[in-house]
Amino acid sequence: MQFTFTSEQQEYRAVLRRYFADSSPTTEVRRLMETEQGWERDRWRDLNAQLGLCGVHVPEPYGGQGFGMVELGIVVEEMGRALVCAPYFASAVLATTAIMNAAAEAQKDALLPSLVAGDAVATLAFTEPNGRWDAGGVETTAVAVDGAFRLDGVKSFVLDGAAADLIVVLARAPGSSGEEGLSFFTVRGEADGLTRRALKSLDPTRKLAELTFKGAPAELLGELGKAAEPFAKTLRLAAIALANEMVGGADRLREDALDYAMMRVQFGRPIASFQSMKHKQADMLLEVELAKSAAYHAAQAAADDAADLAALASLAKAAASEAYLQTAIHAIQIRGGIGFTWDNDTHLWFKRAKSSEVFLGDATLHRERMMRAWGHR
Amino acid sequence: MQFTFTSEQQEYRAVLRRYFADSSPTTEVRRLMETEQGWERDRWRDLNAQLGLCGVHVPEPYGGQGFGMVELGIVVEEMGRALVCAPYFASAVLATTAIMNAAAEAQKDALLPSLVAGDAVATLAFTEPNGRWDAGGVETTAVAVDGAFRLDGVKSFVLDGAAADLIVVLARAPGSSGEEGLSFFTVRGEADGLTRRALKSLDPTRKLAELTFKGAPAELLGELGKAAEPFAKTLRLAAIALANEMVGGADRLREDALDYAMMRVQFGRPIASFQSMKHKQADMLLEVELAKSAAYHAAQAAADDAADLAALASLAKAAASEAYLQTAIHAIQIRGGIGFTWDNDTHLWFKRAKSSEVFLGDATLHRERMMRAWGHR
Amino acid sequence: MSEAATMTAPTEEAVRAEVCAWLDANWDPNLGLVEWRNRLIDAGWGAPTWPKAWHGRDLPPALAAVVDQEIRRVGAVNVARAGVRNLAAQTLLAHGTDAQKAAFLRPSLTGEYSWCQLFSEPGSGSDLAGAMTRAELKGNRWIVNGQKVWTTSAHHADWGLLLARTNWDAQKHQGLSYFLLNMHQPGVEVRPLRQMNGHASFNQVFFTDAEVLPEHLIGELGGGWAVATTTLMHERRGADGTGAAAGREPSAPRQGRIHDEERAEAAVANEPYTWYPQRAGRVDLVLERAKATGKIDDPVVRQEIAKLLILARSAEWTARRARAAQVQGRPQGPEGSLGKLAASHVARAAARVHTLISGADAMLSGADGPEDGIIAEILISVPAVSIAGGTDEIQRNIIAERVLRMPKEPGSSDDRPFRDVPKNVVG
Amino acid sequence: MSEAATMTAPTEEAVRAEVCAWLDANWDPNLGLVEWRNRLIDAGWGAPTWPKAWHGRDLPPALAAVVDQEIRRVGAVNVARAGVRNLAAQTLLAHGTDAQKAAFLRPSLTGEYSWCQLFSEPGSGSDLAGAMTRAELKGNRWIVNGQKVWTTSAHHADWGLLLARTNWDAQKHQGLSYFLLNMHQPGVEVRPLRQMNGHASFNQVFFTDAEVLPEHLIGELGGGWAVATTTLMHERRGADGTGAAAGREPSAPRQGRIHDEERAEAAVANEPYTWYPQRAGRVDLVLERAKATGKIDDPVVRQEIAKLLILARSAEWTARRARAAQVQGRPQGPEGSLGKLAASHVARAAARVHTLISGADAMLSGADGPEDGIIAEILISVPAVSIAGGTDEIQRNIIAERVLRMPKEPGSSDDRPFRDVPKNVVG
Repeated sequence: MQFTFTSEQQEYRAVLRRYFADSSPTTEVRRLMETEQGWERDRWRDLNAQLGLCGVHVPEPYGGQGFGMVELGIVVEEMGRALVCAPYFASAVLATTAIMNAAAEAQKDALLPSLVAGDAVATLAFTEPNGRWDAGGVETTAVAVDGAFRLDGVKSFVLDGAAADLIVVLARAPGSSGEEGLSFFTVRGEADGLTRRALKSLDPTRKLAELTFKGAPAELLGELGKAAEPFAKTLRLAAIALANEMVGGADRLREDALDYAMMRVQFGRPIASFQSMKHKQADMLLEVELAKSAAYHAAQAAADDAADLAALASLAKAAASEAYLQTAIHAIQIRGGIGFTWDNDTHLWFKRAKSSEVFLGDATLHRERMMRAWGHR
Repeated sequence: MQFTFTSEQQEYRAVLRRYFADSSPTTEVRRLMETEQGWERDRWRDLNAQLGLCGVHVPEPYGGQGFGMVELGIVVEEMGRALVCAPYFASAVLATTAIMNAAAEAQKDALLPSLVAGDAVATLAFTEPNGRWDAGGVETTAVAVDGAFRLDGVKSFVLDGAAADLIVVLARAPGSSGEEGLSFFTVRGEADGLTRRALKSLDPTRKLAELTFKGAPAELLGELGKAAEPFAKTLRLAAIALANEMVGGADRLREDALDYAMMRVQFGRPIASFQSMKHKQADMLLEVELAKSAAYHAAQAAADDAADLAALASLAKAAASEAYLQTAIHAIQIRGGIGFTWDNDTHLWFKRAKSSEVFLGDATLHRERMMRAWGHR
Repeated sequence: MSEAATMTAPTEEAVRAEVCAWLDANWDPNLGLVEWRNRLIDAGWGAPTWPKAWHGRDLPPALAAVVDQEIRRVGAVNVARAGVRNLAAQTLLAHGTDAQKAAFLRPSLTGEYSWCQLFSEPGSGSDLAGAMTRAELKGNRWIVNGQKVWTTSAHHADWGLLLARTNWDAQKHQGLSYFLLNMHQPGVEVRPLRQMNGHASFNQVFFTDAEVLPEHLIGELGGGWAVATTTLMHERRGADGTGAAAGREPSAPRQGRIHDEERAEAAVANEPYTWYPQRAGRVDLVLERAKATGKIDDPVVRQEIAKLLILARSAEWTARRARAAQVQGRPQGPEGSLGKLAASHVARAAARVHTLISGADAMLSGADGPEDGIIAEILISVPAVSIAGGTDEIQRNIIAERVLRMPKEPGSSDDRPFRDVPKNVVG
Repeated sequence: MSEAATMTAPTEEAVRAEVCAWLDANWDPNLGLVEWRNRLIDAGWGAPTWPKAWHGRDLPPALAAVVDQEIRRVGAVNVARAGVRNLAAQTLLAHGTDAQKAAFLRPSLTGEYSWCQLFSEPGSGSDLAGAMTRAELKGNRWIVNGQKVWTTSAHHADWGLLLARTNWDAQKHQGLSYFLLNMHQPGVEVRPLRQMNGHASFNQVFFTDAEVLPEHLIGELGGGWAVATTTLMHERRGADGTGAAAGREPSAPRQGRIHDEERAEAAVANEPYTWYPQRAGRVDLVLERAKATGKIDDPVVRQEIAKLLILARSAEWTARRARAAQVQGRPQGPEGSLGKLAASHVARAAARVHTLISGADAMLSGADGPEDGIIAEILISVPAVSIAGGTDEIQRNIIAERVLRMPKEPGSSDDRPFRDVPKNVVG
């Protein structure tokens, strides 16, 4: 197991950090988060074209760069740090990973190149209004009507679900339950029988939608009834990616809060010279560094295809959920009243921390998953 | 519901505090805790005679003072504060309360006066090696053999069980389970068929014993098979008393740690002038005062025979368990290396906090009990 | 109330009888609000703890509570005595001249004058004494320039309690003076301050050559900090829940012109506070939410709920211990200063528990969110509890220094002239 | 290791080949311990990172690790390089004269000299520079009087690293000097210091006219603090687990006279540390205990265990990130200074979880207690983790000031002559 980044990886991170700092200042984040879609297609296509972000973890044959989870982790960490408004997590992380895990060769050839190029934006619809983050919660059904599949059911909390061109949907055979009878399907965003409703999100930088399928035409993705395993694998990698995105945001919050404390004067001295502030900053550093270690370790474990990846993925997500929110709470507190105002940028990350805390499952859920994955019962 | 102590109650507390400060300095605590019994019969009889402690909550007809749980709470709080080494909790709180709740009139007349006078020392044996703090954990059985009862089973964690003259035992009819078939019995400390073994306790100021009954002769206390309700009531009052004892110890630890911080110099200034120390002391004050409020409120609720007493008793014990241990941890930390030495007195309270944390059930158990008692399910 | 008063305090029965008799004779729901309040004030029942000379009866808090109780019982309206209005009155009673008391106390109690507090500034959050708003005497007017922030109700206040710097060569605390500033003048601009939860319950107030009359200086010139500490002491009592909050309790909907007038007054006064219950964490919603979502059956969630309830109840009982001691007239124990810090813990714990209970729904707000958006508002409002009215850190300093008598940090006494003290640059 | 060295560092393969060849030719388990170690020292394999001039080979840590690896692989004994012995050697390498290096380095590596650290005093716990033990030059001897505390292994140490005050008129940090003190002399009395868990792994050391030779002054007279900081820096590295701890790893039981000698040496050296695993919380016992008691099925306990495992694993990975960066020769990131603080959190969490798992049994100790008393020893030993070797508070100061570059508190630079600085009365 490797515990440092290679110099190439560090160079890649440095390039991304500079790029996102220039292209995604908070003025831009604020402008985009006020739009209904939350991002702009042209800007996104250009940005992706210049950095090849969507293909970082996709093999070359499909137009990708053929790197692995460590590099993907670097991309999402830097995006989380700059709060980049883009459909990256939905399309490149969730949908692309699901396709790579589940699809037949021909389908990969057909679908991946346009996603990698950023010409098409996809998402993954699996959770339903019951809010469960596992296969067991899936009630949407798929029925074959003279050779073509039709979907019925409701998906919710679908990331960028209102804007995506292509939706990868997890559905089940009528009468099946649990891990049985699950299949992936693809549905066009504009398909008949599909109604999309944007949900009002606490975190304006992360757009969610509710998708209602009423006999919506769908194409089978991969093998019929065999989606459970690729879905589980997709969720693991998504949790690892999210954990890395989250520690990026947490580290940015921590650094900005430190800069503020160094600059802000109270009682005739910088507040950074108050012992309680120094101890708080030390505690924040510890919590964020521990969460970073867990996130980096999980990404490396994914690259190495470690046997206990499921446990390490849940460990990383649980650690990131606690650390990001706690750091955000401190970051506001350190600024006092200013930190609670709309014009101060801190709340942008606070709200991202809050939605990330529960997205893909909260810390309690992932701690229990970790224990089970390690066989502790 | 009364939220302050009357001036009489405050005066009573002041008298006890002075008395225990004189009669139970830590030199005396250290001397007694090294003895096998942990207290001395003559000293105890005298102390009780002068203050009438054992009868504070016992009605006058039985030689008591006829006060209630609030006054009992004051006594145990002050004892916890001074770490008085005496069989008070076992005899006056556990056994006496059980007798008052369960015994027939004639039995009260026979048993209470000598306990109130301190001539006899009793205890309550209910928990068994399975460590459960409820009726369901009782496996010891009582069988009537030509008119006389005989007990078989093992009781553990029995407070002052090795020294008590009289043991009130909770046992059940063979074949019964749960709340059914439970009865109280009294067994002489020197009875045949009873083997008493002192247990090595983490807290040397609280002596525990394991009692093995092999056909030990016992007298029925109260009604046969009807002990469940008086036992539950006894446990509630015991939990409230323990919570009050605990906040007494916690408050003493807090005050001593504050005195130390005011006196101790580091880096050319009293450590009390360091902001992190000031904040820690403020947090300690908050936690202890909250726990005191819960303990006082529960004692008052017992005096008022409040409908949700079971919930309030568990609330107070849960709050005290967390606050006492946390305060003890801080109290050692504040003193640095000195606080970890044997010659420093802090560890005496730390160990009492640790044993009190789990005695009669830990915070997790009592939080769940509180929720059930309030009907939240 | 004065020492003498406590000694000669009448019995509870006597007070109750007297106020009841008076109410029988005088209470009439068809009176105008101001008209009725003037009657209460003339009789001294509106502010019973105040001195007899100034609309009061020198009654101890315990007996004043009896008076308020009876006024509520008969369904009568009370005087306007809540919030900043109370702070202004208490400050005037302690430091005002007779002329100032005569001019401002009665119209405050009648509700004709409403108030705002002009202490905090962008450059000095916790460090109130670091105020940089300047007041300069030009001719027979004080000319005020600068900026204040976190000003509740500034947009409809008639008068402001202003802390301004009148001497830049004195040490920080010595250079301040305390004024009453007329908010209705061209030199005063009030702008709402939007917060991260979308509400704008505070304002920024900008002074550009705003004017203050010389007779509206409270206390000594350069003695403003002493006056301000009186205001702050009463504000903290309010925050601790140990202050007299009688005026604040909402009266049940009743008929009569006077009640309509009172409701209109309350609507304006309470408008900035609609989200305050969410800021406090809405512990009251936790159990019903847990039952509605079925999370009440989850042992892990049950533990977290229990921890929250234990914290909230213990905090409530601690506040009641403090009030009970105060009502008994006994010296308040340490429990009195802990309320605000405890409230921060309760609110944060409540936000955690609400998140645990709501799960994925915690990501949604507005009409899509649980409880029609209330849960989301809790989650993004709670961070304000540990900041507003003195941060947790400041509260801990206060507890350590005033309750535990711990020494100040070295270097905390800064005797440089204020103009030489490092300051924040505010844009 | 010197800059020059890193640039001309040989390849891993070359080093591995060379040390293997040398071991083939020289390793013999029937040699005497000192005899063998002298061979290692002569060849420079015992302390590969040390300069060539002083028993080393100027190798970077990464390559030194390879050497230690090979020595372990062939089952050979290594030099004595652990604990205070290493601190003494590193301090001498940095500040010693050639004569001092010649006199002390080799016998330390052979194990003939064992060491203890005489820094802490009862009156100055966290404030090491506040040492009040005095050294006065009388004739051609330094005469030492005073008291030290928390001295591990003082009862069998040959030499002590002594920080003593030689000038009371200088500012605190300027009045200290650093000496090597011979522990085998009448003026030195060592008393064991019993702790709350019953162990006595530390000592108090009393000096009554103890003597030090002039040539055993390390560094400048009055320059003791600079020397001490070198010692402390290496001690902290050890605590962070980022230091070279090769010497400490216990070698598997092997045959041969030399191994018996080494085991005897280790037995003495490790005796004070038997409870240290309990002090750290024994995370390794948590799962088996939870399974043995059945608590593993309790969802609430499972959450607490999971929190502990996440904390412990994350801390472990953080330390490995730091080591990896160090081995790569890259500047160590912030993760390096966090180990000790993280260890405190892990230990406290472990004690909580062990209590939760043991329930009523947590009240019992010794033979009656769970795991034959180990659990009880955990519960009463954990409080030492956040104190020994620098309290959590000191660690936070260090992280804030050295890693985050936050300013010192005002008034922390105290330029009074030490005799005028307030001190604790000890006696």
